[in-house]
Amino acid sequence: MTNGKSFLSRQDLLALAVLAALLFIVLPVSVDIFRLNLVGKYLTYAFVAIGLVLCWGMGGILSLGQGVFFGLGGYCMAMFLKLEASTPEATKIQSTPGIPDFMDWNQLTELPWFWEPFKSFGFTLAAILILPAIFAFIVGAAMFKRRVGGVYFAIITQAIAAILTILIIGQQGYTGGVNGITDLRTLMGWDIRTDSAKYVLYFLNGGLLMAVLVLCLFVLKSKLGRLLVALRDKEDRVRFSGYDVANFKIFVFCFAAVLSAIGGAMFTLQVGFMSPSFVGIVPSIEMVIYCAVGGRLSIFGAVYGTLLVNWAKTTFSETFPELWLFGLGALFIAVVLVFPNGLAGVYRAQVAPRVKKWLHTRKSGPDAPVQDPQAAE
Amino acid sequence: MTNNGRKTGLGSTRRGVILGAATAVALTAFSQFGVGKAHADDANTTGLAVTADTVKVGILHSVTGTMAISETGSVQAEKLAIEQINAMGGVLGRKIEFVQEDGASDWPTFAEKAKKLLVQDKVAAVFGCWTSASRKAVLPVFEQYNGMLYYPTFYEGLEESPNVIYTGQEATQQILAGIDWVVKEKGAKSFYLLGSDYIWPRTSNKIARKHIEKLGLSVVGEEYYPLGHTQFNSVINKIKLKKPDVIYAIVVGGSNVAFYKQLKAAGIDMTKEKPVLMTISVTEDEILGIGGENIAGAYATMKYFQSLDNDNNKAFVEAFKAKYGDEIVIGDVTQAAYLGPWLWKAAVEKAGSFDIDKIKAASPGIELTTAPEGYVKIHENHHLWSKTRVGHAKADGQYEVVYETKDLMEPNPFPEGYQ
Amino acid sequence: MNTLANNTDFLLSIENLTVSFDGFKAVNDLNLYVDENEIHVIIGPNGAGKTTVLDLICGRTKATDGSVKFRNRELTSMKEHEIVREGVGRKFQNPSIYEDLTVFENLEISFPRGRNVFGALTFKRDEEVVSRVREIAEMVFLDTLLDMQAALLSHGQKQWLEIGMLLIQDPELLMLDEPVAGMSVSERKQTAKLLNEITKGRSVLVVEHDMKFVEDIAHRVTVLHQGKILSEGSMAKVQADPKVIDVYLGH
Amino acid sequence: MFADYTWSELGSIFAMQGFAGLILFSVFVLMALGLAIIFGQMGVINMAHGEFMILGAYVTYLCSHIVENYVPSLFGVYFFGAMILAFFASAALGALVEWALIRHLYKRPLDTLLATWGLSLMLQQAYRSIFGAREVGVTLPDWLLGSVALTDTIEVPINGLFVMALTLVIAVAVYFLMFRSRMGMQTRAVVQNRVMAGAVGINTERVDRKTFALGCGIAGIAGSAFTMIGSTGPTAGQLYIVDTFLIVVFGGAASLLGTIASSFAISQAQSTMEFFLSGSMAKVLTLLTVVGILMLRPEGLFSLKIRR
Repeated sequence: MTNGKSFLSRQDLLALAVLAALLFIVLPVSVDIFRLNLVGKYLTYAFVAIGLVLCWGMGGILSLGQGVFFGLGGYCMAMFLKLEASTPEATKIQSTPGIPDFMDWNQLTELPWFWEPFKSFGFTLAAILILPAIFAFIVGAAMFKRRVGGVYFAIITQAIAAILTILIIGQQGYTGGVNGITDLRTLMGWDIRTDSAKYVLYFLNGGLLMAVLVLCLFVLKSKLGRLLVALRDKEDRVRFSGYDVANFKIFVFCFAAVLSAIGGAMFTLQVGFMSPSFVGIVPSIEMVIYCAVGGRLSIFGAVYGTLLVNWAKTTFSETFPELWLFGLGALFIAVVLVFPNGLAGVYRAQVAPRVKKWLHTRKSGPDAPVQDPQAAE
Repeated sequence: MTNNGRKTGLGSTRRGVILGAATAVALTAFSQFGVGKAHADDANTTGLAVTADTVKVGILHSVTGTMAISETGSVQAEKLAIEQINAMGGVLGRKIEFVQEDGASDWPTFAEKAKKLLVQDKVAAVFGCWTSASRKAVLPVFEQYNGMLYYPTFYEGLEESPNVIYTGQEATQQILAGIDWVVKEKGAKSFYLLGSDYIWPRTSNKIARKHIEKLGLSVVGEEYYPLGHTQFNSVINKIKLKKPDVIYAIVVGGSNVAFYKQLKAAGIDMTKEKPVLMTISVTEDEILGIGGENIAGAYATMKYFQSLDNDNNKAFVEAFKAKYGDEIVIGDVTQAAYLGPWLWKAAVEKAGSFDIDKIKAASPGIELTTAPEGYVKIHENHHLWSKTRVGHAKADGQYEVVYETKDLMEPNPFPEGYQ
Repeated sequence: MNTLANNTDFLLSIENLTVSFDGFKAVNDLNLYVDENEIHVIIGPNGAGKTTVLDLICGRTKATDGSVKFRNRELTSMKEHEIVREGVGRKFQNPSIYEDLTVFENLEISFPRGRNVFGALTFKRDEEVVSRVREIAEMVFLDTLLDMQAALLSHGQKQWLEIGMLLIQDPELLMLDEPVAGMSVSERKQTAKLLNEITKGRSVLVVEHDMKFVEDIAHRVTVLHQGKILSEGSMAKVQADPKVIDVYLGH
Repeated sequence: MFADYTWSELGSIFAMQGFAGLILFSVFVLMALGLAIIFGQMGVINMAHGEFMILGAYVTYLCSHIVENYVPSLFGVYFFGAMILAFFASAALGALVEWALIRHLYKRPLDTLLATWGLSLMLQQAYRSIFGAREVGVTLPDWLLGSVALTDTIEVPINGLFVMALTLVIAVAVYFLMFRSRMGMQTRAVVQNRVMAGAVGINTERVDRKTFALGCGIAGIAGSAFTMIGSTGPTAGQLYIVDTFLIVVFGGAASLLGTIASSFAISQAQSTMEFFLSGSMAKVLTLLTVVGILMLRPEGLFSLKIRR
């Protein structure tokens, strides 16, 4: 972190190595492609959770509308895939062949103008990154320049999530409505539904996640990272140190939005559809809880938190559907009351001292240890 | 689902389950004594979870979340049918065992669980889904892994998959006869269309509008409110302003309750001659929440009512109440869900095999004379031929059947001229 | 406007400054001037509007009327960070430091470079930064505690750290709100020494209650009462002013 | 759209639409008053507010069942008793929640949001386990159903009038409680300066608990009243939460009068737009307008200029 050295400390490298080992070796070896695909799906939420660590944990800006950005990314990708799946041959029984099926059912006779550019993969990729950033910039600039923060920001972002959901559902001719955009088949001619494709997508997703983590570490280790911590603590002091506080908040909000959108796009690719149920209030709040369970200050914690909550959800909801909601509710409360620092807090208190000791005794460098620490920071 | 998917789905192989085939064959090869029992390896060439004595099927509905309200009845009906089939000796001499999964009102969860049922549990058929969104989410899974889904809900149509048997009515079946009836019997000239804002009400109202306009009558208003909307006073005023002969309402869920209570409170008396309230979204299940006194006088068009007077239905209602208690009510979807296991049994027996592809091929033309709703038959397009009935809501929460179509209505999921 | 309006001799000139909160005038038609290299202290009873004056200068509170000119540039229309960049530093009444960061990081963040988003991302902790931080830390008696988390400092040390965070920006006008509140006697002495030292080359505007301390440092004293100036001049002069005595000792 | 109608018809429609707006206004005020106290006064983001309302609705449902089956003679008036019971049930649960959960979180408002969201999930599941996943129908006395015909063409729903009257009573009661009673004074004192209030001998913990319970109790009454116009199911509370928060924030969180003003503004906007546009778009436009105005004026309609 100091001048000249890499911004990655030994601790960070170890944490990255452990996560990489888990994602790229342990999981692919130990579970079948069906479960692995599920893990891949969960990991797409981890992008959102990481964004929330920066935005909420570091910057103190709680957004209850991250689903909006997840959805934007997911819908962009889904639009591209849907157009590819809607070739004139594949849709020749429609009244207007060549447009997505749901448009045909809604009497659209030509592709709406805003769908046109999504025929291009390059544009789609750009849109996934840029659209959420623009949207987040507008919302962020409007709110942070006027110093709307904390609770108000949370509630307004929540309202935005609600508005967007109603809009997507209501405009079903253009968006696929409540069913979403379904039946996505190929990406540039490559069938994404096969098992081999699922493997490739899983590793691509994992790789992106690692890249995002490294990027986040860079941001956090820069002065900007320290500024965020400073901001959360004493906003006025930062302002009276000559910083335009709003710009930093806008930046981190946009950054988190872009991360969410990447997660959304990967979600669409791996799951094969996108629907408004990932945009609304409930998924947005659930994403916050992933982040809280992991420890709102730790980007690695966010990944483990996401995996843990979703794993618990899948397992417990299979066996005790009744108990699951009680469990999830209790988890929310416990995280707030008992473990405000989540898994990362537990790790720091219990495991980190030992790892540190281990690192000091072994000068050979950070080989990935076999055990699976809960979280690292 | 596009046409292309249907075509390719038929020919696709069972990826991912071939491995299991050998095991299943080995397991079952030792126990083939029962007289008249098809050999397991004959009956099942694709590695499904079929032994000499049992066959595994899946039940996939929401037990938790917002949709649990609606899907409970379907789960109950499917379990009842399976129990009855087992009591009769099972399917091809095998007892049905079911694996139940919770879709948790969440569409990816549905897809995930559907995949689990097909890939891990290797079930021979799945009875499940309720909302269109959940069906859309699982459909690619069923086509990719070549599974069989029996889907119970009346829905908007615009879909036809070889891997799905639609045991509920598609929109034209449900709508056209009802509108014809209200035009003929009530002299209706003008309609006000209203619905919750999602695909089923919108598509259904579109079909209704086309039909109404074809008949030379007028639609004086059409409106949609977000799911969960609870304030209908403004639209009720608009209805009062337009004075339609028929209020055609496809409101669902919590909005339903609010809508009918407010309609009644606003002085629109459905027991009077005009306006007639006609709905396709309120079954006996929904009336429980709305309250019979709030909806008494409304007309519903669907294929089944609990009060249907025939022997099949009497036996069904009796068995249902014996299993789930006297208080229980049975709606259209519950009955359709009940048909699922029976239709599957008939198809398996006709094909002499649990093989998905053979069942697909055998399904069209299958008849069920024992259905509570009466005679039904599977159409080429995997929907059911069925009669459509008009029920008149009574204050006790039941419908009185006032009309039924003479002939079976042909299912037409892609209706020409209505799209 | 009076003849002073365009006077450029003063570093800071406040004229006809008024702010009202729902009709209550916390500062009422105030005129106040700060010279270069002057330690100017504002005193007054509770609720006199002392802190509000500082808030108005640094942009934390928007004036209802009047002007605040710094080097002849109008501050009232500027945003807080712009005012800071003009060369006005402000210390708050309660020590306002970043508790989760180390002393070093606290000072480093206040170092006036990389103040926009991109700059902060690419900011390098180079020799210049490190030596400047050390220099300031020594000045505010914290040179041995650079790696300590700021939350662990004593109250007095936190006050010093905040002063240090201002000094590293090298402001021309330093505003301190009760810098010695809660300090021990020896800390006060050190602080007085510190203030006398740092005033070389800059002006300091101080709000303070501690009369002994004011006597030690003040070049000029303004007594504020109910948002207006009651008396102004040297410490000895205002102490002898009967109006001041009345306000402080009367009823 | 109005070409075919006579002036008198139009007049009565607009009169009825005016009433519809007023009813919506009353519903909003009922929904939001409890939250205005809890969120606006105490700063607790109670995401379980809807579930407290539904508790009131379920209490009403139980009352209707019991009275219908055991003392049918009282059926005509049971609703009043049910509302009082609903108040106390929700208030008691509120006090319990405050004791177990909220009091640890007064300094972390955003965390109250998460914790109460968890609470709302648990309450939903509890309702589902106790009352079943299906919606329950609350039987109402006949006099509450139907409408009053003011003229030949103007009809006003009785339950709407009832809600309006109830809202008025509750708003007045809250005004007296918060601004004219000792408890209100203490509450406001605690809100403004907890330490000082404690120092002058106010039992701040008790005041917190009472205030929170009061907010929840009002939610209970609202829930009870909404059985007349809405549905009662385990997840019905979720339907109200976004609207309710927006109303309170839009009004300026700290001001009870603001909550009433914003209820009025939003209800009139929504009911007018619903009349001229289609339902979904009206809702989207209303929400967008509110969010847009909040972005331009984040402090809401009513705010105090505070000297910092």
